[in-house]
Amino acid sequence: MTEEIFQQFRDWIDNRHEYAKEWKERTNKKIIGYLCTYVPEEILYAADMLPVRILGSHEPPTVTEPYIFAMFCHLCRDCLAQGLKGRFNYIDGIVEGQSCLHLRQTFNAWRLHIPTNFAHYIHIPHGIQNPHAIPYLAQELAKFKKTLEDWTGKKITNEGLDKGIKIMNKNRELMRKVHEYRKLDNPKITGIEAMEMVLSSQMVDKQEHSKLLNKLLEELPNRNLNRNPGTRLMIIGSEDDDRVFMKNVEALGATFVIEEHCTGSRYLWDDVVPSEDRLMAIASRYVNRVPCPSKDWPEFTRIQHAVKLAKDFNVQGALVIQNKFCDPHGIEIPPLREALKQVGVQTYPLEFDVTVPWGQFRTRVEAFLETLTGLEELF
Amino acid sequence: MSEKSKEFWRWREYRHTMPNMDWHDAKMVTAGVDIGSVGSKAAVMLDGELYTYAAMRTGGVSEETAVKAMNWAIEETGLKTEDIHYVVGTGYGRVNVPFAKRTITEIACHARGAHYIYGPTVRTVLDIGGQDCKAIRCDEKGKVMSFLMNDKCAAGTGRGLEVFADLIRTPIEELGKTSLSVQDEPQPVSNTCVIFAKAESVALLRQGWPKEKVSAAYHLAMVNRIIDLLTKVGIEKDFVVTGGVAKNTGIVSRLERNLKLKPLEPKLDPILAGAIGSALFAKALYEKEIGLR
Amino acid sequence: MTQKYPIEPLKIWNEAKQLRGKYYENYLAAHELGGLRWAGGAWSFSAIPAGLGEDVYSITGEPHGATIAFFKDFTAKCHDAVEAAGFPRTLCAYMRNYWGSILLDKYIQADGNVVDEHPVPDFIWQDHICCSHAKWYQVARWLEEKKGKKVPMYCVDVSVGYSMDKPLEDYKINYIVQQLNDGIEWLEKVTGRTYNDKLLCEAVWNEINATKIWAEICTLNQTIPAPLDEKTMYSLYVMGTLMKHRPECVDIYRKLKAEVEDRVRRGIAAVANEKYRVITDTQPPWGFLKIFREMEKYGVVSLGSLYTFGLIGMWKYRPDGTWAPKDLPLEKPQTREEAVKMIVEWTVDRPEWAHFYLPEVKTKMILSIVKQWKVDAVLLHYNRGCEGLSVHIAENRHGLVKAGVPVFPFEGNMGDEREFDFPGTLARLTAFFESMGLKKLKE
Amino acid sequence: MITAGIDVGAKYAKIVVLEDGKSILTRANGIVGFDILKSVTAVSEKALDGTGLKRDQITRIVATGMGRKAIHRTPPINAEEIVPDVIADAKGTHHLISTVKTVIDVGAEEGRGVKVDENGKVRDFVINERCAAGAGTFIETMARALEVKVEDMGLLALKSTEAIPMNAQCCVFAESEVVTLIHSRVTKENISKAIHDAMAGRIASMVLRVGVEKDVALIGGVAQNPGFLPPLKKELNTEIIVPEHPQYVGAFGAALLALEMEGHQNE
Ligand SMILES: Nc1ncnc2c1ncn2[C@@H]1O[C@H](COP(=O)(O)OP(=O)(O)O)[C@@H](O)[C@H]1O
Ligand SMILES: Nc1ncnc2c1ncn2[C@@H]1O[C@H](COP(=O)(O)OP(=O)(O)O)[C@@H](O)[C@H]1O
Ligand code: SF4
Ligand code: SF4
Ligand code: SF4
Repeated sequence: MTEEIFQQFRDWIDNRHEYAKEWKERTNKKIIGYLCTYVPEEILYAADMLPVRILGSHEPPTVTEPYIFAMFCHLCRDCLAQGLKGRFNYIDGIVEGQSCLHLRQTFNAWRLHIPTNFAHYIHIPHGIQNPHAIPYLAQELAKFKKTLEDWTGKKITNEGLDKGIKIMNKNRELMRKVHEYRKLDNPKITGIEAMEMVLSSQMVDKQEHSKLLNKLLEELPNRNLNRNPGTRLMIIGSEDDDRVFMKNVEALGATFVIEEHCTGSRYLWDDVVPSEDRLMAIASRYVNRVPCPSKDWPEFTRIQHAVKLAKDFNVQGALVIQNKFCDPHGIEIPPLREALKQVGVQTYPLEFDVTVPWGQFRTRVEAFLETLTGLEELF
Repeated sequence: MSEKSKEFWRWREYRHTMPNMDWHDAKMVTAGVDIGSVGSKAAVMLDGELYTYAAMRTGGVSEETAVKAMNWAIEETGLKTEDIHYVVGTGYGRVNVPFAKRTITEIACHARGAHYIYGPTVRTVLDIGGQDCKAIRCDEKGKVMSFLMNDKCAAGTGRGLEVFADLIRTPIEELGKTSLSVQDEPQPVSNTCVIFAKAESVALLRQGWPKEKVSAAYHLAMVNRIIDLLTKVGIEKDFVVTGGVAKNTGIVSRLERNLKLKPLEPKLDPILAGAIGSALFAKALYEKEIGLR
Repeated sequence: MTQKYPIEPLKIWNEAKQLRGKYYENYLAAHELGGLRWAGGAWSFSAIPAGLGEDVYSITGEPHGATIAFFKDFTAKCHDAVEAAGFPRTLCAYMRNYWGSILLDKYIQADGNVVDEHPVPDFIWQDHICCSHAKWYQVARWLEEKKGKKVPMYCVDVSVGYSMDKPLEDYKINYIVQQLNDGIEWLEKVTGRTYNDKLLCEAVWNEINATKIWAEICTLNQTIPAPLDEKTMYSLYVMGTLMKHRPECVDIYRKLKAEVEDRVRRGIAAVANEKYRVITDTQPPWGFLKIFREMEKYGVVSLGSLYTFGLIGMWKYRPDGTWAPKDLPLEKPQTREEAVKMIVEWTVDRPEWAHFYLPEVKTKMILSIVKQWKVDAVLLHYNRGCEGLSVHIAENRHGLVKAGVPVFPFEGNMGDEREFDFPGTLARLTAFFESMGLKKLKE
Repeated sequence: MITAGIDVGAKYAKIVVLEDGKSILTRANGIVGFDILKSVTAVSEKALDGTGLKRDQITRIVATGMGRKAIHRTPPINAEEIVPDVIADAKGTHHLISTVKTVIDVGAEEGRGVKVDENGKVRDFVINERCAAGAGTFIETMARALEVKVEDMGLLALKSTEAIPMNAQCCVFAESEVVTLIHSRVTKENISKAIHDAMAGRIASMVLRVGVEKDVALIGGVAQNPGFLPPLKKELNTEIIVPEHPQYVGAFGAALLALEMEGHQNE
């Protein structure tokens, strides 16, 4: 049963486009593609639409060369490539919540070169540590809401917003509960499974996803993975959906017990705290959530959060990955590694590209594992 | 073979057995096989002392090379593979050593091998092999503390030197010496890419630079890249160089000059560090197996 | 070969050079002069700290990063230090230059003189629109802290967007205004000084004037032959990046404008054999400005760029569709409220901010320059050192090609010479000129 | 009138001798060694050998290619003029295929994409920068790792049964990846295809920067490699014409330009 649930997550990812097309057929509702997790999906659910995250396919993206200079990160190029290749031709619109320049470029290229009916850019504030950010964002969200209403001709009601908030909160809460099982000495789910759970939640109807999560939570207490967990690893960095890498590393005798990035725990860590002013409530969630580094200043709050995760999940070592050319995350690598070192967590840096050269990486990861735990008794 | 088709990059293969040692006297016979992308090395140790070894070029099929290197190492010693208690494979082709019981990365093995070759004062090991270059920090037992490998660009490796040796028609063993014969160091070639560094060298040769000078420029560029890597991991004394390129004096003496730090002199062939390290791990693993640890 | 046009060196050159040198010295000597010093970006609202007193000196990161880039040996050391500290080499090159000098604990002045000890600022005052802006100083602060020096930092989020055809909504302007108001209180707190609103009003008015005059100077380059070339402009626009709010800046730009007007009147050219007019885009590879000399050998003059025009200069579209210097506000501000609002409204129209959001705006502005400045071709620097100014650059290329403008794109890096292939680029550039029918002029 | 074009490439020198811009009297190629002048002289002697032609019967020589400067107004060749590769490429290809709009030239160390107008003039162009993985050398390096002759690489690729993605884009790391593939018992045919696919991807993404407009032609030495064309077509999603003797097109274009220049001079 548990295996079937994880198989379902995998199938959803592998067949994300088929799923979406079928969903649309079935419900006759609109689908919105979004690029960054700063897009408040609550409002899209409130508008009775299905938000799906646009992610790459890890094929070398030759088609983007005319639109994006190759010094921008592979994720932003790979995402655009999906659009240019028509793989998202079913979406009714695209929305971006301001994060890094890289994805902004993808958004603009998409808007200019790929036929879509609706394109909206939300100027999510960068100064999330200043007190004016929340009211400002609430106004930006009001504008977003109005643009949606004008487009569909349908009002987004308070009830709708409540529904949206509930759907999102529920899904995040359930996934956090699953994460509790990763804290165990012998975790009940592997890193790749956790990644597939989170990734699939960004691709399908959250209500359907939550149903499955409920089942999973019933099953998990009785699950026995029958595998030696090996070294407890953490993975930190830019967006990461490289399932091949995760699988390969875990096969070397390790388990990813937690990750800090936006296809992992960062996506589900914070909830909307309901209040009368719904948009203020949503705005607070996006300003106060575990931030993307591009917004995290003057204090390094994300680093503090990563350190806390490392302790709570009892990690032995961390892989710090950087998507090549990703500036916001790249800038923080030394302070991050130092902060982890101070709490006794060793780190190893790896630079990711659209595909990872596993041959080269394997030796490094294996050697890192050896330095952490592997060879102690042989000296 | 005509001068024209002579392959200057082909470094000499060799084997050696220590005199005055007899494997029959040993309690533990262990071996390490290091299948690198360019060179394959096998070493057999008796109770943790180097007994016999071989170094040869890696062929098209790693399994065959592994068998060949091992057989060559034990040739004429009377030792048979079955007599070896434990074999550890390492290097790029470590999973392709059919008779190895376990694999360990070349990073751990080089550190441990360096510890054996150079003694317990070693803290920084620089391994320059065929296709990569590793900077390793280790403790007094030869255990890895941290390490870094060169990324993306293969410039600054043994393979690049082989390409270059062919280009200037100088046997690889003499390449380093040739590069040291110039009076003043020229500007390094600017391109760090192996392919373009070669193209740039061609351009310099066409401008009439003597090959010694071009060679110096090429070596210097490599050394600069290696130093970049070393500073990232942080250099601490004592510093040593292992891997095949440790035999290239053009690289080692420039490292010494530019780092203002003298690497220790090897007491044994430094290309063997990986194989020796894995043979030592093999010993520890065997001890564990028979309950000695 | 006889020259087509008369040339003359700029009279103001030395004065400008001295002013710039002085600026670097003052920053270094700020404490001896009894004053304060702060660090921040070239785009930060530098008029605001001016209200702390006349003895506040600043250093701005981008021009400082460029100065470093100009001296290749020092740059190389900076980059090595930054990489050794574990930062990726793909980050903003100016930022890496700046961090590098902190790590090396060295300070390089405009003339290349290197002194020991990187002067620690009393506070950091920055704004944030590019991913690297606030992060730059956050890390700078972290690096100082590791050396035991705590530097307070304030940073204004200006990432509210830009609209081409209608002004920004009030709540966006207000968001910035509120942050600046808080900033003033913060400045009082960290410096212990009382804030002087009169000085603020002066500084705001200076900045508005300086940035408008710069745009007017750029407009004079519409003349054939061009009185200024881009290489010269680099040395002059820098005042605007360092001290746009100061009276010296207004003063020197006034003088410069008068001189350039005079050159126009007398037909003095920047390049004697001007035959072909180009503009560039984004910062040049600073270590390789000699590329402009190579261009002159083909009779090519570079008139500037959206970057040199629009980083400091303030522009607006006129109702007739022409791109022209922005009109001054009706009168000088009298109160803190007026001053803060005025500087925010003035600044959000900065052309170099607009293109962060909409590639169409940048393309439109470049096309206006092409038309109004009678430009024959555009050289696009695909700058690996600055993601901020090369964002959307491929789209701009598209737009220009579509409009029938010849474009020469080249890859490089404004501050990391390892990423600029001079001979290769030169070979391609001359191929480009030759394909445009130009020939190397006989010497 | 007899004119000639010499294309002094990174690896090969190519010479074409042309009568009245119509008939090719002779043509030859040869490796460029350290001494460019000597190598090119040898190639031109080879070209003239047996034709009875002498240097002084050739009215004008135009040189192109990376090493063109070495023979510019330098005896014994004394090329009167030099032009950049892209101009010669455009001219030569346009003459052979009058409908051509995009020319892709892949040589030993450089790949180029050239947009051509209806008169054979360059409208726009792009040249690969900094990484050697988008040129002939790439395949040569891989051929060595596979222990196969370069000329056979393409045919091998055509016999592949499976598409295998290659990660490493760099020549040298690709070489080690090839070794890994060999070790995992992937057939030489499939590896060879992977190599050609990777290179086609690189060239395609470069050419896409200037845009692809039909008709598209592929020239340069690598155009003789039959394994390269199919993946390039696929990547660019277009038909591609390979003219006869693609390696000589640049030299041919230079010879045509020589004739044109003569014409202008006599006017
Ligand atoms: N006698 C020698 N003199 C100089 N260089 C040598 C010599 N022998 C080997 N090398 C260099 O060493 C390299 C191989 O080193 P090795 O450590 O075996 O690499 P790997 O283990 O990565 O295959 C060759 O590429 C060559 O450059
Ligand atoms: N028959 C062939 N099969 C495969 N590759 C070939 C063939 N002929 C030439 N090449 C490749 O073409 C390249 C040389 O092309 P060329 O256009 O002459 O280059 P350049 O002008 O740079 O010297 C070499 O890399 C060579 O490997
Ligand atoms: S990986 Fe980095 S640069 Fe790329 S989209 Fe994510 S945050 Fe932006
Ligand atoms: S990347 Fe460019 S815009 Fe961003 S901080 Fe650096 S120089 Fe400024
Ligand atoms: S530049 Fe050269 S060594 Fe570097 S990645 Fe490219 S082919 Fe490899």
